Amino acid sequence: MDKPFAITLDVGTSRANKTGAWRTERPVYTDRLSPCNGACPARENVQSWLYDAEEGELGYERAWRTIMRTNPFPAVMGRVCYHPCEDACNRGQLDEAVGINSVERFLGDEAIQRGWRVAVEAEPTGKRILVVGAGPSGLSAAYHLTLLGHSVTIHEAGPMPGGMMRYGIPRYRLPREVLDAEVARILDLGVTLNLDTKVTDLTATMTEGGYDAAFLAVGAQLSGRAYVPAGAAARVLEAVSLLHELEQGRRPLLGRRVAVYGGGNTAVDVARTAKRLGATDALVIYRRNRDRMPAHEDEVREAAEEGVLFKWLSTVAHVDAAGVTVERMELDDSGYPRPTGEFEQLPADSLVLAVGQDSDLSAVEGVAGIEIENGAVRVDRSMMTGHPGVFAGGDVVPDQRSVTVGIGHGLKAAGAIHAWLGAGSPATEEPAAPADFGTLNTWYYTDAERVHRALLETVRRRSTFDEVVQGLDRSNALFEARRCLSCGHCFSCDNCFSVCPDNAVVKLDQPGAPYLIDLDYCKGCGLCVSECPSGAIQMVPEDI
Amino acid sequence: MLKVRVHGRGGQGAVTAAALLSHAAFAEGRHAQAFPTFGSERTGAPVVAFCRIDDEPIRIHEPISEPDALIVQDATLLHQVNVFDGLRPEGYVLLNSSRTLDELGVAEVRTGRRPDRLLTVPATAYARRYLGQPRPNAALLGGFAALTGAVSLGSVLDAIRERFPGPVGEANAKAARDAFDDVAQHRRQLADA
Amino acid sequence: MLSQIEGSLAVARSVMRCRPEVVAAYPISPQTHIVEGLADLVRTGELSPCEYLMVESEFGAMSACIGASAAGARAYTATASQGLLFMAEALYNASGLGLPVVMTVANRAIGAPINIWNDHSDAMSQRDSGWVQLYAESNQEAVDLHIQAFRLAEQLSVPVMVCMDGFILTHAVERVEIPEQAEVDRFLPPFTPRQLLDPAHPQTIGAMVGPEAFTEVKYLMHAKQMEALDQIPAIAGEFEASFGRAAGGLVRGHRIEDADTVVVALGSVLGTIEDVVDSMRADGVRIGALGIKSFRPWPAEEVREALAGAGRVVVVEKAFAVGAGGIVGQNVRLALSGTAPVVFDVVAGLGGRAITRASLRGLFEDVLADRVVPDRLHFLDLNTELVERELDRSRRGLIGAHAERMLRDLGTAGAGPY
Amino acid sequence: MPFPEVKFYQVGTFAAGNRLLDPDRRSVQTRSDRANSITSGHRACQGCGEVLGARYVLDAAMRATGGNVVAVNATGCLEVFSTPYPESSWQIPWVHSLFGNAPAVASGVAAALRAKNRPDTRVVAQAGDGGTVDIGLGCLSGMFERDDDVLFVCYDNEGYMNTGVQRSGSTPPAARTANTKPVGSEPGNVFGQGKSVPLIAMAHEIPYVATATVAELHDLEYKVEKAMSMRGARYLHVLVPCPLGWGSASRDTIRVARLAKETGVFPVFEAEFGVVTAVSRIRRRVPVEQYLQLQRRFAHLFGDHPRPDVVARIQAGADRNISRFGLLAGPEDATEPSGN
Repeated sequence: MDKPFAITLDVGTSRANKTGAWRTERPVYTDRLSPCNGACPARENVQSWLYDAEEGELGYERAWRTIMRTNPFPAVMGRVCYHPCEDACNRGQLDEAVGINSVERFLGDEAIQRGWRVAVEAEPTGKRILVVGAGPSGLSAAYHLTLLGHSVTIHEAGPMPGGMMRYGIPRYRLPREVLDAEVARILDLGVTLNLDTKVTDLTATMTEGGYDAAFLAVGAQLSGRAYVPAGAAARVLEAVSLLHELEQGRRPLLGRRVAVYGGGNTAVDVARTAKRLGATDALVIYRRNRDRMPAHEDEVREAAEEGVLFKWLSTVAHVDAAGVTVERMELDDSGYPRPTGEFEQLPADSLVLAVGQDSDLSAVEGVAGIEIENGAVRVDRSMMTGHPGVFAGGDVVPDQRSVTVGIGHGLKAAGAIHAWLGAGSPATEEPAAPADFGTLNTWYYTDAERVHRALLETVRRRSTFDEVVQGLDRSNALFEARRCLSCGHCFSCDNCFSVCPDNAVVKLDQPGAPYLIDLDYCKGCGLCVSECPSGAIQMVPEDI
Repeated sequence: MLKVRVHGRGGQGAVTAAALLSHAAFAEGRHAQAFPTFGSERTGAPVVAFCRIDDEPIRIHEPISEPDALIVQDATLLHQVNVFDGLRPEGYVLLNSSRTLDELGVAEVRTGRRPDRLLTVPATAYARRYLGQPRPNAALLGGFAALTGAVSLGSVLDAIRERFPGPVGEANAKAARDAFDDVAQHRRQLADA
Repeated sequence: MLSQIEGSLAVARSVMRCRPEVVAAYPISPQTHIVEGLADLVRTGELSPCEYLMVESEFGAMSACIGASAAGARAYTATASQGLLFMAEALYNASGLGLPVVMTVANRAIGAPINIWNDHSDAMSQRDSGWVQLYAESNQEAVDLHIQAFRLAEQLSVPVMVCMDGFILTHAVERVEIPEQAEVDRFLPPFTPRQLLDPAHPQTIGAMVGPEAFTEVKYLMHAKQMEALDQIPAIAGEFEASFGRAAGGLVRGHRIEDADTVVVALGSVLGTIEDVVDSMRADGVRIGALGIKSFRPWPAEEVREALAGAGRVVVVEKAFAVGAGGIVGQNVRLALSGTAPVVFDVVAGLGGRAITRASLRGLFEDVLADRVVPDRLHFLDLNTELVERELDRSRRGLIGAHAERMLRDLGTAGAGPY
Repeated sequence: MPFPEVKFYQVGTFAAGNRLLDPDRRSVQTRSDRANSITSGHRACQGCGEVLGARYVLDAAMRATGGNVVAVNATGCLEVFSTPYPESSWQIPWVHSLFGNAPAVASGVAAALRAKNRPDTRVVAQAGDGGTVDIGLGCLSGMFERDDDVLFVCYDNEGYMNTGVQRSGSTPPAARTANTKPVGSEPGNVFGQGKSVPLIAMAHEIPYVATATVAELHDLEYKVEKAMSMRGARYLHVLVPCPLGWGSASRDTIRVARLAKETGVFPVFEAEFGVVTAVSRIRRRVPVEQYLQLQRRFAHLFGDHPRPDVVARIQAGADRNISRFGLLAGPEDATEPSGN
């Protein structure tokens, strides 16, 4: 058609006009550190495995394997972890945190049920490594070291593996078959476990066994010392030994009225256990108030539901057959408890002391270079003690004491040992910028209330050791996974592709790299950044 | 060339009359040009329309100031506008009225003119008779054919029937025919006198 | 078919024969009978396929034609006077886009004071709108010009205005030959647009053009109108050949061969002028008339050639440029620049004032007797007494040489009718 | 009913799409094969809301009609930045005529298509607020009243931005423009002026009238698709923030539009044959300050000499919208706009 000059044009010809020249800033796709990942002591990539789990059936196994890259205990974690990830979860500021822990448990149970396993793919390194202690930290280290191709032997002083997972956490919170399944999965990788084998002299054991490195993870199995004036015939027990006995099938005599002294999770566990052993009264005595109590709020709440009573702001002044005398305390401005001189008599058949635990460090006493400070072994950033080749983790090093922390130490130490053996370099990646709430555009997330796991009815909780917290089913696990905001990570919502006024976002449809900015046309308006739900794009200045 | 001027009031159909006349002439193979005084006159206001009839093509486009013939649809106009303005000495006048020129008080128009060309005809009465409505156009044209012979009654009747098909046309045709006879007879009387 | 028919209805039938696919119009006297006629023809299905759009204004009417034409439809509208002015913006757009819309302008004066009667102020006000302007001197020619207009418009992709005098022609019942459909179809091929809104071949129509190309676009518009100067006579010739009668063209002379006085005019007044010319010829006066059929494009050469032999040229026109003079007159002067003839500008028939043979003859005789000052604007049949009185009343506002001269003119003009 | 919520718990309803969502439930804009009716290289300002609106609307219309759209464009920013010779950003048939005649030109195109018996080719006319609510209103009303088969889209950026940000009939009260400066006792645009063309359109009882913003893509596309499924005169009024004229950051264009709806300042609703049939409810209601403070055109209401009284009047206007259209309640509670 002989169209008129100038007034009639061919379509799409403006692509010759490269408007990218206007730009002073450019958008760049980026990965920020999701709060959940940042908060996880076990270094799990939570956002990543939730992303996999969002796909449902197709993604569950991939999600589980993502967890297993850092943590060999998904089913256990899904029960006993106090999930700092959920405290950090950005969704908490929107409606309620994503039930990460419950999804993890779902995945862990799926794995056990379906018999998912991991395999050692690394070539054998020929290196022998001694792990002392088959607790969370030791088993975690053993797992990772084995996957790295090393040959690992664990010496465990006790008769069963699991450490605090077994002796510190009652079965109503962690059914033993779950624990056993996940421990077995580690041992099946080829880890040698020697039970009832207490290491008394680490260096000696290493020389005898020809070990190239060792990881000390004996935990904190000794009850903490607390002086309580006790009259004759007073029945006073220690929490740790009590739980140990219980685990070995014995039923310690506690009487009908049990007082527990302490504010940690152990104290609460003991009280709840006492209830299950038939105590009519279970009373937790703590010197500060509930806000300052170290025990996890879920535990305290569940305990209260089960009838456990709490006596706040009280210290035990004296105990005898009649009961416990407590002195009422008050908090000073710094929140530290101060005696008031007011006393009160509480009837009690027994008093259980749960005032902290200490580590049995006899194995390393006198080992050259190893420093011990307030009952803990000093380690450097790579978890290595002052003695080259000897690493330590879990409750024996100065850090928070929790199963999750221990597992994290195991992972970190394994990497460090691997590096120290010259088989790799210690992980030193720059931590990404945090994906805090402000970087998100939460408008785009559909409203969705969290699903909570059901609890066993309290009657049964008072009388049996059945698991209290129930799991998610397939549908609500998927729902919960999909509540994840994928903070700091692109999840291919196509917003950037859609909101670009200059059609300067190219959709690649490739996993991992879904989009590309066409700098020929991008004017740098920043709309893609503002409208990215998960804050996975940022503007960076052009060098002009 | 015959130049006709039609006087009427808005709504009486002066323009239609001029047009019908031109159609009648056209039917006889002659050239005719009918046109109104273009305006926005409203019902009741005095209006004028024109018609030229010739054997040659008509190329001029000016109003008719010296008509050869006048058709006056409404006698009440006589005392409102000078309908006879510019009327040629040998000109024709056909006035719609049941009364005579004398009765209408315009006898002086006869001076210097042929009385048998200056007639009244009760066109409205004929219209009422056949149409039941005071529409004098058809009757006036019938009368005009008789008065001037410029067009034949047949052509007039054809033009009327073409413009108003069906019974209305027939009724108009009857009125035209009666008016034709009326005027023809009237002329003979005056001619004989 | 030969019929005794009102000009407007004849044009409506002629337009129907041209098979427009979209007619958009807004009523304004004296154009109404044309579009009423077309509305009927569309309703009865005699004109089909065709969409008749009752738009909300003349601006809308022309805009709808622009859209229809851009979509490849043959588009037509009609208007007059204020309506044409209300269209003005869209007129320039249609011509700028090169859309072959055809429009009838039933010429009428422009207010204020409001006046519904005929003159050429409306069309003349749009003489530079880029539209071709053809003027009809009779209803027969109006009918024939529309058929030629569509042909010309679509051949050159340029909009064409057919101007016919309001009331004088539109409302006159005359003998007109309305061509048969088959004849018109032979003469006017189907519309093949130069640009088209078509999803199958998308185009961007109506781009914004800056200083770098605007001059060229306008130059090409001008070139197109110059091309029309060749096409118009060619098409008129072809028309005469196939329809057996002459119509249109650029100019038409009447007894100008040996005339030393030639009257130039356009539109329906030509017939009256020719009548006067013939009567004066009968008295031995060497006078002739030149009809301008195409005012845009302006046939400068043809006019120059036609008037070459004349000593006096009297331009009688129905519009003028207030504060300047005659419009056609200025164009004639331009065509004659550097040649002998003296040009007289006479404004006549403003707002429907009748142009009578008597007045015209008086004017021509005065011109022949040198009683008329050349190179100055004259008003035919001006009521000099009245305007003098009015000027007197506001004499304070009239001082200075120009004003004084105007008054002197009135003094002399007082003698004559102009 | 407005765009039905997708119960996909991550971003099903509001974001353009999601890798896990059935492609048909994703926005047209998420498709690699979208029409890109207006493509790269145009001269629109950074973060221009109008070009975004135009691509959203026309791509949706193209999809709804299988690529059978003809566009008519009024004079304005959109036309100027998309077609400076020798380059055009349009990829669909497009024509520009004048400022005030887009509706009539579209009527002509529609008439031509009818005459040519091409019912599958559909006409979309588009103009800014100037070309719609002011200079084009006469033609628009005519197009409505003839019920011509045209979808007319107004991209409302609330002022004459192309000519340097002057007041239009849809400039909101108190807004600063080049000819309503923030001086005098009533700083910015005066109250009680301007008009709602959606309501005027409804008064014509045309088949479909809807409002939308560039912030809710699914809602916008749903309305275009619905409009294209109907015949006759349809009107879509899309709020498109203008970073230049509003003094908002280019990255905030969509955010500002979202707030206009969430404050109630810009009611988003649908009407059929003159009756409101659905409203998009406010999801997270916010006071007008949050909307106003993102725009320098309202800066004079805050700053050193704050005008809480004026802000209160703007809030009152938003509250009127909320109660009039039932923006917080269910659609069935929407009270009829007066005049219908």
